[in-house]
Amino acid sequence: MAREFITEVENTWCTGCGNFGIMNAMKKAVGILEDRDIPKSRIFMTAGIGCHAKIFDYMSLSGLYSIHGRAMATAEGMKLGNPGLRIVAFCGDGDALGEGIAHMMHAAKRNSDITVVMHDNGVYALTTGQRGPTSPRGFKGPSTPEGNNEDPWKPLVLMLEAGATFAARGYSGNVEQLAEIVAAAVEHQGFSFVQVLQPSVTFTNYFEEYNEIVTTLEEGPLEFDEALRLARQEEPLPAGVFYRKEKEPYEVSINRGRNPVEDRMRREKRMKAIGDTLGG
Amino acid sequence: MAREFITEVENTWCTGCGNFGIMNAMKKAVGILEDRDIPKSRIFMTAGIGCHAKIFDYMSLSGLYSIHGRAMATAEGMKLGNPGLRIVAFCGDGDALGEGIAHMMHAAKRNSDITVVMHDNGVYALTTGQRGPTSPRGFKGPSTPEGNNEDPWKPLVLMLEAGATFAARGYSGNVEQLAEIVAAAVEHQGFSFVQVLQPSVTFTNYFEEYNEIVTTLEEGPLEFDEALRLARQEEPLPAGVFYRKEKEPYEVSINRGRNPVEDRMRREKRMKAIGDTLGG
Amino acid sequence: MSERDTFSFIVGGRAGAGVKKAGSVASNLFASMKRYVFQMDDYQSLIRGGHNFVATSTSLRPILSHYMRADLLVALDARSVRAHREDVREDAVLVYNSDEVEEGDLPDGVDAIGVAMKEAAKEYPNPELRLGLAGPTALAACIGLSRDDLAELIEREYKRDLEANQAFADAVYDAVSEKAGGRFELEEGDEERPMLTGNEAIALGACAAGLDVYFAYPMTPASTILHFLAKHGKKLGVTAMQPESEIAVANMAVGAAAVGARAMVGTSGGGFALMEEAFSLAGMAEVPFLGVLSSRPGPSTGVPTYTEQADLHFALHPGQGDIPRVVASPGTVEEAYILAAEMLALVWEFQAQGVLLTEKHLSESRVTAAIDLDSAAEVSPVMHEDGEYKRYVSAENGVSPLLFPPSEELINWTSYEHDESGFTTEEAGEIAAMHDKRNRKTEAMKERLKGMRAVNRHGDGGQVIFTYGSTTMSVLEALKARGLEATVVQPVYLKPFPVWELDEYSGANPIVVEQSSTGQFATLLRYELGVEPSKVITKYDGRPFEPDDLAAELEKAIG
Amino acid sequence: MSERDTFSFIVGGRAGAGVKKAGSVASNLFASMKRYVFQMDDYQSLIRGGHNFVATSTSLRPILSHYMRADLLVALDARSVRAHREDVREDAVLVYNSDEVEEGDLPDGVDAIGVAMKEAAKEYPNPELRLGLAGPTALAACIGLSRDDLAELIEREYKRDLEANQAFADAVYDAVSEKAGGRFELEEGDEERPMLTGNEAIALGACAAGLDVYFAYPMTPASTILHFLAKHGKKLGVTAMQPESEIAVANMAVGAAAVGARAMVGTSGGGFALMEEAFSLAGMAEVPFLGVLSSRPGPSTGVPTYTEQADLHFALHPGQGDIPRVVASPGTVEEAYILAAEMLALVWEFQAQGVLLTEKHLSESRVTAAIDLDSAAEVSPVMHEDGEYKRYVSAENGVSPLLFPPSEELINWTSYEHDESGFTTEEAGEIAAMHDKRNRKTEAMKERLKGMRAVNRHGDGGQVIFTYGSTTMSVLEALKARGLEATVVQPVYLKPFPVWELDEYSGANPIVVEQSSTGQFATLLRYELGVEPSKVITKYDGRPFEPDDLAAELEKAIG
Ligand SMILES: Cc1ncc(C[n+]2csc(CCOP(=O)(O)OP(=O)(O)O)c2C)c(N)n1
Ligand SMILES: Cc1ncc(C[n+]2csc(CCOP(=O)(O)OP(=O)(O)O)c2C)c(N)n1
Ligand code: SF4
Ligand code: SF4
Ligand SMILES: [Mg+2]
Ligand SMILES: [Mg+2]
Repeated sequence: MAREFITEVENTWCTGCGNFGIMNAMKKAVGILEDRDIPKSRIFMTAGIGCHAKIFDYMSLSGLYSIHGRAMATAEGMKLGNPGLRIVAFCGDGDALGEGIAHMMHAAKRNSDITVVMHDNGVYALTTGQRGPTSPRGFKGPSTPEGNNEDPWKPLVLMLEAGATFAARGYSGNVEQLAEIVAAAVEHQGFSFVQVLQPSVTFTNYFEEYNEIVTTLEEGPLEFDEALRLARQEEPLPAGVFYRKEKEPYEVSINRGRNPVEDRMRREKRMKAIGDTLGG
Repeated sequence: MAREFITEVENTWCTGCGNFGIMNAMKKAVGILEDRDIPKSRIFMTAGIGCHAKIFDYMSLSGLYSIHGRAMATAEGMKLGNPGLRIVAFCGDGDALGEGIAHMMHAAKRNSDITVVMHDNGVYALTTGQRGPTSPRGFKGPSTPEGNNEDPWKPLVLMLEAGATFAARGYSGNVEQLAEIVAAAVEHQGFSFVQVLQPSVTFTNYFEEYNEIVTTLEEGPLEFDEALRLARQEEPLPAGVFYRKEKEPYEVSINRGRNPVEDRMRREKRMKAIGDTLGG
Repeated sequence: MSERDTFSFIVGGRAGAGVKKAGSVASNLFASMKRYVFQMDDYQSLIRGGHNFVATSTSLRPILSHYMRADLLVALDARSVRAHREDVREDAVLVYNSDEVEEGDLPDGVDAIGVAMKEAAKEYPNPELRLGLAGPTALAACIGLSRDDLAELIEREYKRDLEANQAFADAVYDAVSEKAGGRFELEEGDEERPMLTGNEAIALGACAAGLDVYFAYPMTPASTILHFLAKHGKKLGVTAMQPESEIAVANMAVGAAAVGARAMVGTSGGGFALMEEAFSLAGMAEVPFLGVLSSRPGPSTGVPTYTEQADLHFALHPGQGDIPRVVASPGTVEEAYILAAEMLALVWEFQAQGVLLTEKHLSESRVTAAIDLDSAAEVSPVMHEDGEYKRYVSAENGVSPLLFPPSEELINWTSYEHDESGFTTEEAGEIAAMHDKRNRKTEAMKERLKGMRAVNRHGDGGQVIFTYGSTTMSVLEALKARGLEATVVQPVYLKPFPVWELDEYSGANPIVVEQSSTGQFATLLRYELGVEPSKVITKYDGRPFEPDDLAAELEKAIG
Repeated sequence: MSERDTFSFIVGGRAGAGVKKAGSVASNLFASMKRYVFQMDDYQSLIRGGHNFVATSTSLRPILSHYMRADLLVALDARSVRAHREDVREDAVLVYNSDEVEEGDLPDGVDAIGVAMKEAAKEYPNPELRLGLAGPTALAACIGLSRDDLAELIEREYKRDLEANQAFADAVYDAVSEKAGGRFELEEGDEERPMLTGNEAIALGACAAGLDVYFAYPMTPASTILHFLAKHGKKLGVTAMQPESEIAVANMAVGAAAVGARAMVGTSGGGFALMEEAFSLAGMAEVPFLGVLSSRPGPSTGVPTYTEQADLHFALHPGQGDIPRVVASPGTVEEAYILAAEMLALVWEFQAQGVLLTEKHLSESRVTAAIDLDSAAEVSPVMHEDGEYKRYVSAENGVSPLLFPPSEELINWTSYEHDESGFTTEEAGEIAAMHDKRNRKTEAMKERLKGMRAVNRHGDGGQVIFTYGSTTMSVLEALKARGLEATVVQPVYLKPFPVWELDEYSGANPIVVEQSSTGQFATLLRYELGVEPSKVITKYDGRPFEPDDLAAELEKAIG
């Protein structure tokens, strides 16, 4: 059944929000992937909770709208359950590096074959603008009216160190490039991380600043050390694929090459195996 | 009241366990700290759950025996509640990098003024030897009889990248050096991380190997890049203080320089402040 | 039915149009007229767009709910007209944004006044943001506030872009005055009272009792406790901190309490679920622990900015194992202040674990409150005096004295089962003895509650109605709205459940009113009192009860 | 009192001395004699040292508990003699390690046989590790097993260092045979039965129903489900995975189920607390979710390797909000198999959330079990057939058909309140309607349970005794031990609580037997049935009931 890519759900993102760029890029990415023989029906998504996560309702892609901080774990479960699918998790910076950082780090470590698209607006937007893991020191939000007391993280640095085999940065202001990046991330077999610079026009309207300092990384993917060096850089902020490495995805080895839902044993065989196990 | 440093609780560590070395070092470290005007009464400890954590019962130091994975958060709460104390958290590798990694990363990020001593035996020992975040690929334990499907992390790398302002490696086989390291870590004002190579004679008896490859880092602390380079190195494994940096501890700024328990307002003043707040 | 003694104002528009602010200013205006006010904010989980409204009602008598039937409705956009067509009284005034609303959309029989708001707001750099000002301005005109008084109000409440604000307000004021100037006469009341929300009351109550530190991770509808304490912490002597997760929140609170800091945490259901492990830790270690759980419709993410009471049994049983605990829920904003203080004092007195259960409807509603600030309880734990210290020394009431570092004594708090000194034990006799010690605290708490008022009884006549939490306000206001007589029984403490105050009702057939789809409160009453409700009135669509509607239901149920 | 028809063997020593293995080998020996066996491992939370023991009892009839009064006690160290001085029968044989035990420590009136075990084990590279072999060897000698049969047994069970093992065993065999050779005559039974633990039964039951993936983080006493499935997963077609935390575990299970994989998770109290948020997510999203909660004494870390039943109410109310759920607890190892299958099938049939509640005493006890493997239920969810798909289409029984990717249809699972298609809603009518739909599932589950056996009744005579979970075994064995008559009522399903099967007991005054300090099960019975127990027999020292001791208590209570 042909469906529009954008559902009829009322869109409540603020006018000009960077999330629109991400959704447009995702639409294009799905097209690119279809051309590369990855049909839309095999893409299954999940999302955290936040402004970013509303993308779940707005796009006509199947999946499970998860809870704050857990989309990465949800995604891993999906991939493990049916390794024949391509799993994309849309996460916020609060989601992915705050509440859910444990899952992010470990998904990267085990090279789980999922794609994490992190909408990095440097703020907990939906909950009215509190500081998050990528907010600058001094950031004033309702929980830090006197200024954020922490230094921000650089997400790409953490993900590279944690073991991501695909690490990239996109910018919601550059939809074409972002689409290519996301498509490559989904295609990559192993843990793919895409940090998307996503200004929140309401809380962190960095569009002007980004338009000045975001550049295009032409020569990526790079060697690990070079990727890391660039990931640390604060200005300019290159967007592109920083790093990519081939490595057996976790779901292949843990499932011993099987697909749990497709290769399920029939009852008789199962009962026999149980009998054998009990006997032996 | 004078007490023995070692309590009368029956010690149930396996003979030869690396945890003994850590406890001995801690005893010496407390002595060193007393000489540096940090009295034992101002040291308050906490621990996760695991073989490592039994140190809580065995040492005559005050504190709270926390739960698996949370000792870092417990420690941060202690420091925030009374910044006049020195807080030491004894953690396992499973504790600190598995269940509790979110707290580790964020404590380092915000430069919370606590010391984390991580007993790194590369295994979930107390729960009978399952793989952990620092277990090598292929490691066979009861949950991975066919071999661990993940690559191990290098704890110092993660902690340096997360923002630790003190990062060191000790070896339970070198008690003297470890004592100096731990003392320096406790003295340091800011987040201190000490990875202790701690062979589990039962599950990961790496003593012989370590005795060959663990070297002494004479020239530490190093510049960040150099510290990181060395933290990645697999052989030899230098022990010493890799990195140290001065930076205002989180608890100073978040408490606006106050000590919550020592500078508590008297009731009248409090009631007046409440009245003012309501009025204005 | 009694003469209507309330006046209701609704302002609606898109998020980001200053609706909330408009409602608050209107409320403040009522309060400045020495009247009682109840303000309910209805907003969606979004930052811009959608449909938000504020309903604020006022009376010369204490008022415990907003009314949805408005005397004055200000609609900043077309959707607000559609959403509230049914919410206007026959004699109401409707002020609408004629730049957006089609005349055909207007409800019949009301006095509709179109104002070209968009046009009037075009002076602003971002006109949308200022539409809200039309709300208080229309109100001012309708209640006959002079142009000068309005100017003063705007100067006080809408400082930024003052000149443009005045110009915009003038346009609205003129249009409204022309048709409905001074339409409503609102008498002055007797006394000006401060306005505050339930969350503010909880924050202040805890401060009054001696709160030192507040840990929280943002989660609607509890977030504003964090915001409030972050903003006023300096003055109040409180540190407010937002860590990486609710798990960190809860465990930090445990750590802070272990060094003597009076800590509190706050969250909603999902965050509370994550805190349960720490709650259990506090139970074993006997760490004073107070968590505020402000409910929204669940399960899971549910409907984040709306109200429900479906976390009751969840709140009664957090954490594995046998844990002495206290759970209570305030019925009004005033009670929220008193109860937060009382519970902080209780958890410190008994080294117990407490849940202050509330709901969005109380947390975020803003009311005129007459609080006797000084009546708040004060934390004062039993402290170790001298001699050898044993953290868990056996005590008749189960409460072992506290000692905090720095000290030469050994202080051992622990999550493991332990002996009196706090050392781990696996010995059968010691395990059982420590269970007994902790259970004695439950008994002691019961005795303590017997000396307090654990149940509120409102009115006395005829039909017994059981309710609790924020629904108490709805029930009381509904009875008042229709002048119905009834006895409203509201258990404030839910664990230990104050059966001793409720003996007379066992075997009764009360009406139960609550906001959960499965009747969780009715179940609790069946369990604890063996009552068989004659009728359980539930509402679980995210909205609080509306007093007129509830009154009709009650009337039917009373028969 | 009936003639004693059981034989009990205890072997004790330090952790790391092969005690557990010794107990298992003894049990296997009994099983190979076609007898029934019940083996209880008592061990501390440590890897070496301390004091461990295994009590294994055998009978020609089904036996449901170990007995602590031993016929043969093998003490590998001095502490074992001290710990079990009271645990030997008058006519018992005590074989002890004379290299460690002082003669003065020996209990009076038993036949004590010293063997210089340390000396005999000195051939080994690590002698301590092999002391345990003395256990089965002494047993073999006492029950008159020939030297050849023993050699065969050792070859089967103690392969490593076989020669040294044989030499060591010879020394023990000779010493024991000399004084007590063939002392006990144990008849052969009728049939050889497999031995398995409760956790193994749960794992296999779930596999039988069609388990695809098992997620777990190590936590005693649930860990061995993970170990068992990791070990046998290849053969059974199951993937077993250990992620970074229980939070990951639960959320991975949700993700896996959303693509159609039948997932299960397992943990103990602290880990279960961390899973509650995901449980609530599953509730809203209607994701089939089955969690095994194996209890140990709490609260918090508590006593990790011992048993308790204090998580009952905690298990009944996980997660915020109104959630349709099913909670059940097996009474025996056989039932654990059946129930695990049944619950996996149920949560898939109703897209519900389930807790299989058990305790260390069932999880880790090892018994001869006669299981009809094929009687296990099979997962078979209602699947979407064709046409447009709506994940949450309204259905009379609340159950909307499932559809899994890949599909051209849009499949929307969600944690938010939603419309039939799974899109977020904040609309009042839709919110209420979805609550109603989910609540209809609860009603449908009740109807389903009414067609099943949700309560076990054992025996019928006189006094009614209520019990549940692993305590069922203790109660039944206690009654058997003394030949007491009673009706034992054991609700297997605890939520929905099967009142329909228990009507006849409302108002009864049963004896209640359980392992919690506050009588949580008695409270549940009061709540659900209005019964007022005549006596609540509780035990909360971490140890399971001992049948002789419990029988004495029961006798007193029955009067
Ligand atoms: C357990 C839990 N805690 C807190 C929340 C409240 N909450 C919803 S979204 C959010 C953070 C949003 O920040 P981010 O992930 O950066 O998303 P954004 O809105 O910025 O896109 C929080 C804290 C929640 N839903 N669940
Ligand atoms: C929430 C929770 N999950 C699981 C456990 C069980 N558990 C106890 S210790 C431990 C891991 C121990 O590993 P590590 O931290 O490395 O300590 P070690 O024993 O190796 O010193 C686990 C999983 C627990 N106590 N709590
Ligand atoms: S608040 Fe920020 S992130 Fe959220 S929709 Fe508006 S602009 Fe986008
Ligand atoms: S198991 Fe390993 S870590 Fe634990 S006490 Fe023994 S040697 Fe030490
Ligand atoms: Mg964000
Ligand atoms: Mg370890």
